[in-house]
Amino acid sequence: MIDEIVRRQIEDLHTRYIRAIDDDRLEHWPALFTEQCVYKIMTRENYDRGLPLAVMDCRSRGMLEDRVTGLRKINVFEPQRYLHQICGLSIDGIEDGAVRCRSNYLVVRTMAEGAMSIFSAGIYLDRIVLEPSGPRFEERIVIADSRRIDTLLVIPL
Amino acid sequence: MIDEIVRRQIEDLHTRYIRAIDDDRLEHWPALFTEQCVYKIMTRENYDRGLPLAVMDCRSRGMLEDRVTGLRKINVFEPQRYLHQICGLSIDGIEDGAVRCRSNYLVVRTMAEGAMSIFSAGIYLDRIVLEPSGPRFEERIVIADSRRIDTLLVIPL
Amino acid sequence: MIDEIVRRQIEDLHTRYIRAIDDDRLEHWPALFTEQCVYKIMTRENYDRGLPLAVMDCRSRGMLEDRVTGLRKINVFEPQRYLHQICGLSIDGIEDGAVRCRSNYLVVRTMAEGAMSIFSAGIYLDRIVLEPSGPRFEERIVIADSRRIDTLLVIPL
Amino acid sequence: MRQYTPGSRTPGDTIVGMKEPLLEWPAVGVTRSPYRVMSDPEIYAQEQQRIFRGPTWNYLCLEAEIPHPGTFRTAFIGETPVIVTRDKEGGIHAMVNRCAHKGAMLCVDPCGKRDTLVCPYHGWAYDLQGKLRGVPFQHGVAGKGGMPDGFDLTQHNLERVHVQSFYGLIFGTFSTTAEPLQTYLGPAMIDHISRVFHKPIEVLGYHHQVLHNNWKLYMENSRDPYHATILHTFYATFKLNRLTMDGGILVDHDGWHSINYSKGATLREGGGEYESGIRSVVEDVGLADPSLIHRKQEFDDGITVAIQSLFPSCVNQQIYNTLALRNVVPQGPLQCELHWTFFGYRDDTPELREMRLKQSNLIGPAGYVSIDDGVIGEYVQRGIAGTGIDASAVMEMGGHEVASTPGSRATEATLRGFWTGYRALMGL
Amino acid sequence: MRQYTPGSRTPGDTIVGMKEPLLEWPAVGVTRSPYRVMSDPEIYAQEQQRIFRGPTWNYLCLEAEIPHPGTFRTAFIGETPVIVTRDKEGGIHAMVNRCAHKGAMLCVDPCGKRDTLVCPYHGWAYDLQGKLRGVPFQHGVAGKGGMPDGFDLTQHNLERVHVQSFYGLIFGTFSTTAEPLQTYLGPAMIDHISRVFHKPIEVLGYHHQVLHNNWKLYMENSRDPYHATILHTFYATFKLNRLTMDGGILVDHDGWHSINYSKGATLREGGGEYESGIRSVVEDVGLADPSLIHRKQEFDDGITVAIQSLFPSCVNQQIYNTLALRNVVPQGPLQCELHWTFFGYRDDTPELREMRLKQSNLIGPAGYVSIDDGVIGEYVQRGIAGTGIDASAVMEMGGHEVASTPGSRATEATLRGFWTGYRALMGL
Amino acid sequence: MRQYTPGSRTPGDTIVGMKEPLLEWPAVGVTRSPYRVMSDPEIYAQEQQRIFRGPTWNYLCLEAEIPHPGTFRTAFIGETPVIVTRDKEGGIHAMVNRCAHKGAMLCVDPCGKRDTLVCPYHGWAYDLQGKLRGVPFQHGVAGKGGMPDGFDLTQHNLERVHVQSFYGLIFGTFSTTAEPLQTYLGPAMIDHISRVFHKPIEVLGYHHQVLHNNWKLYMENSRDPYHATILHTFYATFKLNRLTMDGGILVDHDGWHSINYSKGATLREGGGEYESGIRSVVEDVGLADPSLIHRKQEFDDGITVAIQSLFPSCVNQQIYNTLALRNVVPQGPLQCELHWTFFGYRDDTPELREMRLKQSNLIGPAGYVSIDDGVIGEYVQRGIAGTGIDASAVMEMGGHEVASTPGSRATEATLRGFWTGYRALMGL
Ligand code: FES
Ligand code: FES
Ligand code: FES
Ligand SMILES: [Fe+3]
Ligand SMILES: [Fe+3]
Ligand SMILES: [Fe+3]
Repeated sequence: MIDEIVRRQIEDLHTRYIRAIDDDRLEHWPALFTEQCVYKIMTRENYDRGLPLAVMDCRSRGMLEDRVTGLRKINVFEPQRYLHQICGLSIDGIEDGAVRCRSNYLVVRTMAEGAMSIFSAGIYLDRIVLEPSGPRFEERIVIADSRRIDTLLVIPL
Repeated sequence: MIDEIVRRQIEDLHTRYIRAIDDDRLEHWPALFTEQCVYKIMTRENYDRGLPLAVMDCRSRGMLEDRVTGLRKINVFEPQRYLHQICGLSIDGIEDGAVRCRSNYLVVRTMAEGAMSIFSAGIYLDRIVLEPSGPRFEERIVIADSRRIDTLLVIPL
Repeated sequence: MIDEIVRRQIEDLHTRYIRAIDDDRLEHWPALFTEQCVYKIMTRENYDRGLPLAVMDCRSRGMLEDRVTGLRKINVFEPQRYLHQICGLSIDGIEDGAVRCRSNYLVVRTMAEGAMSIFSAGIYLDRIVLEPSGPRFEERIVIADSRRIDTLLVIPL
Repeated sequence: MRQYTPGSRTPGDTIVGMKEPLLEWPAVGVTRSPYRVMSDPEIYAQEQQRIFRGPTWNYLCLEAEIPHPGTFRTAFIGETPVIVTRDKEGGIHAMVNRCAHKGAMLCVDPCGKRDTLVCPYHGWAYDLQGKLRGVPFQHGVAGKGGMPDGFDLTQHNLERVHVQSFYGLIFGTFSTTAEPLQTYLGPAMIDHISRVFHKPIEVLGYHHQVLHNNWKLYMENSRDPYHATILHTFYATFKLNRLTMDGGILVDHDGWHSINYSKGATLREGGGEYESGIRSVVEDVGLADPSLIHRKQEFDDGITVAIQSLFPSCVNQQIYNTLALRNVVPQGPLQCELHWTFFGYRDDTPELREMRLKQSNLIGPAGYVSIDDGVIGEYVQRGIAGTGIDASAVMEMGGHEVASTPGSRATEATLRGFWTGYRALMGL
Repeated sequence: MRQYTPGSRTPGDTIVGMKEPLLEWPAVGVTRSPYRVMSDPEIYAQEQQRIFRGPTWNYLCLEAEIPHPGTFRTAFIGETPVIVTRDKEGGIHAMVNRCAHKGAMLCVDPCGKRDTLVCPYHGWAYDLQGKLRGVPFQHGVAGKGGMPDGFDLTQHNLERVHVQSFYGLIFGTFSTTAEPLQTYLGPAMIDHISRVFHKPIEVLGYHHQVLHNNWKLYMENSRDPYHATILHTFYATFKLNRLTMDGGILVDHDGWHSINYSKGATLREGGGEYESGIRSVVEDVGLADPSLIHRKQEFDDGITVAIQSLFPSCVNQQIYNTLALRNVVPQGPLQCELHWTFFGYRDDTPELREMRLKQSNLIGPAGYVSIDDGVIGEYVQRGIAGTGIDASAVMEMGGHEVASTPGSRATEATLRGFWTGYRALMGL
Repeated sequence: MRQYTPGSRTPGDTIVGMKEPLLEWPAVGVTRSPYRVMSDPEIYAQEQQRIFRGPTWNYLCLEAEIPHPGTFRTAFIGETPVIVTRDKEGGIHAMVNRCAHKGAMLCVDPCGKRDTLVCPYHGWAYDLQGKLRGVPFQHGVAGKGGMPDGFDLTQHNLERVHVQSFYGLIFGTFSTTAEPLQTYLGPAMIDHISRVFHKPIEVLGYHHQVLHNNWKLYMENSRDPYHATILHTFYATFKLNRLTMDGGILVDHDGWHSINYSKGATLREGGGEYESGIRSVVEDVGLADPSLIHRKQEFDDGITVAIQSLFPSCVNQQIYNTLALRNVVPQGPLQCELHWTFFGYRDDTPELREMRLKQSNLIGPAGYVSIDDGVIGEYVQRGIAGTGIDASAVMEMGGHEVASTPGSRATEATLRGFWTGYRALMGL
């Protein structure tokens, strides 16, 4: 039975995560993960069929940093923001030192000229380690309900 | 004044509820209700005008089980998933042994080929009994803001 | 470090806020603010560019009451409801007696004939004072991600 | 995928510079219907003009919904918004929900009570018969401005819809040359309406369901006896309705209208295909709470399921003890909205009322029976996308005729009847 | 209900194989306008060609928004995306926001600062006048490939928009035969522009509002004196604006443009319909914080509310101390987007600036006055759905003429003027 | 901005009362393409008829996706839904996913295993070759109703799509007069397909990406060597692909198809524009985890990037060790959906499989290289909105010819080839 203090710490980690993305402070996003982390965005279609292809497939904090570099300096895309809604956090156990938990997410994307849309909805499957400096994501698997991506995906979910 | 332990128990019940639906583990959904339960989906239009017609109108756990049977074995519909967002849980009092509470819900529906839409948004009006085995819904009235149902409703909200 | 009791009080204030709006009990909405309050709805576009124009710009509780009068007695608009989703409350410090906090919001608007849409998504930037009678908003700045308003805005966000 | 704009083409589009012919109907006649009629915007615009503004009677609402003087309800005839009112003397009137000045919708609320209909835009005021009664600043201000001499209020009434009420059902038409309502309906339809509406009813609630298919696909579905016991597995599995019960179909007015009925108590075990393993009978499935399908025999004719489909867009249904009217509102070639009005009788016992409400789980957007109809029209709409020019639906079940067959429901005569009416009005 | 695709029909559609005539205008002339012009895609496509690409001057932006060399702003002329730039020498230029190579949009940002305009797709680079300056790999790689001999950069500049700036307002036209801007505007319009823009302004913010109605319904609304004090209950109730004040309307250029003004200090109690119980005056209602409508008399002509409507799609408004330009961007026959530019003067005192911002509660998508206009056009659009071919709006208030009436606002002359311009350009 | 309705116009629209000519192609020929072809609904409807239902071979799916008897997969040819099956004997068949009775879609699931294809609506049952095998109640009930004598099941099979499989790629055509597949492809295309599909592949996953542009804008992009190293900054910056590598383009069948390839090991430092400061090379940027772009040389021809574009709508790509097929499904003039099928070889080592998956970060909707292509077509679609009737894209890079240039990629010959095929089929 995980106590409430840990739960609050994990909720705060989730809040820092959505802040970093929704405020466009993505440079702070990789630090929420451990050095040897996994961050994947998968569609429900591939995930359920056991197909390994991911939409975004990062296997180190460096690859997260490179995603920020790509977004800041490399790729061409229309200016856009995300707004997260998350709920239903459950803490589902401890596994070799990491807390397994999951939650529901919804991302509304807003384009510069004002168009809003439900860009993605699905679940977060997390492994979180409680370091002295606070909790970090050792693994976050994002499973998007829809197999479709509208236009492109450049900001992490 | 309901204490935080009860609140957490009720939050966990809500989380198990959205998991059962969003994960398509609907066979686990009826057990979240008492044997003699009420589960209704009403539109705001009928509810506010005092009209008794509901979109879904279950008056026993058996009728919940039959809804799962219908969905699994009987009805024809396009494959689809729900993703819930809930918030604003308030505990509004005790009434002959049951806790009255309510919350806001939002359901995003995603079709197999990827189309996402806001399928329903509204409130849950609940009566929850705290059994030794944990809390259960004695009554859940879902009041949907919209009078419209897009295409059909086969998965409970 | 703000303790959990205060956090719960602030969460309850947020819940009362969305109830007053989503239940169309707007007459209860001004009382959630202090007499000398600020309530503004700004678009991200103006806010980020340092332009002072707001969509709604109230500088006293009286101006909030006048907004309710306008909605009830003055303006012509299609009947509609809001449904809020909020999450990610963070308490970011104390500032001359007021608690600074913020959260994410999403408002789904439903028209009388049933059309639903994502009407607004963004953040709440709050200054909340803890009065003996409970917490109140001294300031709420709503920053909407989209620069567009669909049709009109008459119900506060 | 919700893509076309209701109202983006007024019928006029198709009059000025109209393409003739819109299509060639297959020579074999009403055993075929070309898929193009389900998607072509040009044809859709023509339907607004020739069917909904033509010599048809369109269901508007129930008298029970406008019980008192001054009460009103809004409705649609095709895409055209309509107001139905009861005036001070109790008379019933209908008019287009469009101000005669500059076109603003007068009533946004679906129902209510009013002394006069006042337009929000410039305040033109109409009485409950749609007659213009007041024009703000008609005489200007301080002798300046205002309407010119000879401005005649009587020339600016709301566009009138002719109404006739029959057993409490209010129908309307734009046409001055339409047959009388009862002639339009015909004797068999009249009998069935009187059967259901012989005593005061009470509305128990509404459903509104958006269908992503052409309005005609729903109307075909509503009068199709063939699909009922195959698509609707619930019917066949729990024996609410099978073709191996006594039942039949009745058509009227050259088949424009139809009734499809069955008698639950007459089921013959065996026979038909139900035991030969078609998917419509699911093995090893039961109801944990069978009280759902307990029924009370309300009508002494023994009919337990009866679907009456009135051209162009109204359905009057009895499924066990559920009674409802369904009205289809077209919203472009690829979408329509189905409005359900669920009712009982004012003298229902509490037990019967509860039974109706419990059985409401059978119908509506979440009904065990009707769920399937919510998507099947969309499946057709998606199936016919990109079809070649000559692709057509086939309707030969029961032969090539359009006639009542009291003893049999293994027929598509009711569909051939729909297309008979459609072709007559559309000139196709 | 967001259904038509801007850009899905290029004007060309209607040239090749165009249906003539698009419609017959009612014989009585501009006291009527057929509702079809508010919804027909064919007519909409024609408007893009004949009005927005025709001999009209279209408001683009303010000089104050491109103050420095290299600053730019994007805008629209009808559906066509446009870039407005200030070059190194301070000259102002406008061009279509479409690369001359394969059509990519050059500037996605609404404003900014650039030395050159570089296309993201293949890197073609244009100077701030829209002249093509560089083509990557023009000469190929290692002597292979590249542009053919005789490829002439000067033949591939961005499509030019002719601009004229007047008191800091930048207008553009595609037409080489358009009258000079000042002739197009006319003396009364010029006077009013100079009245408002006589000293340096400062932009205080923007609003963007999506309206679910044809762009012309908004332009009619903007110049309609009749609705102002009836629809806008706030005006009449709190006496910001009533027809029983001194005021009038001025038209110019055959009525293509208009001004509708009133003088708050001249209100005559009584008179008009305001005391006779029309809904536009709400009894027993007050403001808990009346500071909202405290005003400062800025202009010595005593005018407190003035709405100037410039054909085809620009509005210049003063409501008390709120100053704003509104520009309508058509987005298909059934939708448009209203862009508000709210401003004050650079020399405003802090108190006056605060007053403008507090009064901003009167205007915009949430303004006590303008909220009503956000939906009324949609009510018209929905009211006219499914109309018969001949249905038309009626505009006889103030007679049948198009003329200024300095003493009266009980008139629709300004609307008749709009349709005069529309018919002239559309050949209807 | 998702606005047009797939299926709302069947090709028939454009046959009956068709406007001729749809447009005049610029006299200079394929160095220009008029922007109207990217947005006109009439032209779009014609493409469905003349291109997708015409003498073209359309990629459907991989044999590896229907490995066993009874397995099926759904696909699209243009807007038409199609089912591809493998029958009991292992034969491959394709048919329209539309019931021959009344048009319902037969298979909703994207893939699966079936003995027969049973329609949900009335239970008509088809075998895996699309032949009608059963009609419920064909003989009525108790001797009443049912199909008339002479109803012939063989006349009601599913509409057939002719298929040919080549190296495990299944192509289909509606046309009985289409050339054989290999003639349609041509020798260079055949060589390249055999190069990639010379041994058993394994599907590793799918992407589905909605693009808000006409389908042809994506197909142009896929075969455009010019944009590759300019738009795709990642290519040039990290030297995955530059025009200063050895590489070339090959075209076949008059340029209908093309391949654009480069050899990473042959990069010449300097040369080209890459050092002259075009935006496609970002200074001072590196990868924190460069393992992303470690590659294994799989093919002995030294080619590291190769994009093969097959008319009308299929792309076969190799970018480093990522292998994928892309298929474009048109969804109206302004939208299309891109289906990615990512694969490796069945004999891949675990290390190579991991390398492919890590490199999958380069492609798809979130790929460092392909992100840019997700929006550039939309930028064009928005850039060309409201264009004048004669506006056209310019394609003169590499001259005016359509020919392979093994030594150079500074050319748009591949695009001129696309328009050569388009004009031939569309009669423009
Ligand atoms: S539109 Fe109704 S009064 Fe003017
Ligand atoms: S489209 Fe602009 S450079 Fe090619
Ligand atoms: S539509 Fe397929 S069986 Fe009738
Ligand atoms: Fe049915
Ligand atoms: Fe107004
Ligand atoms: Fe590319």
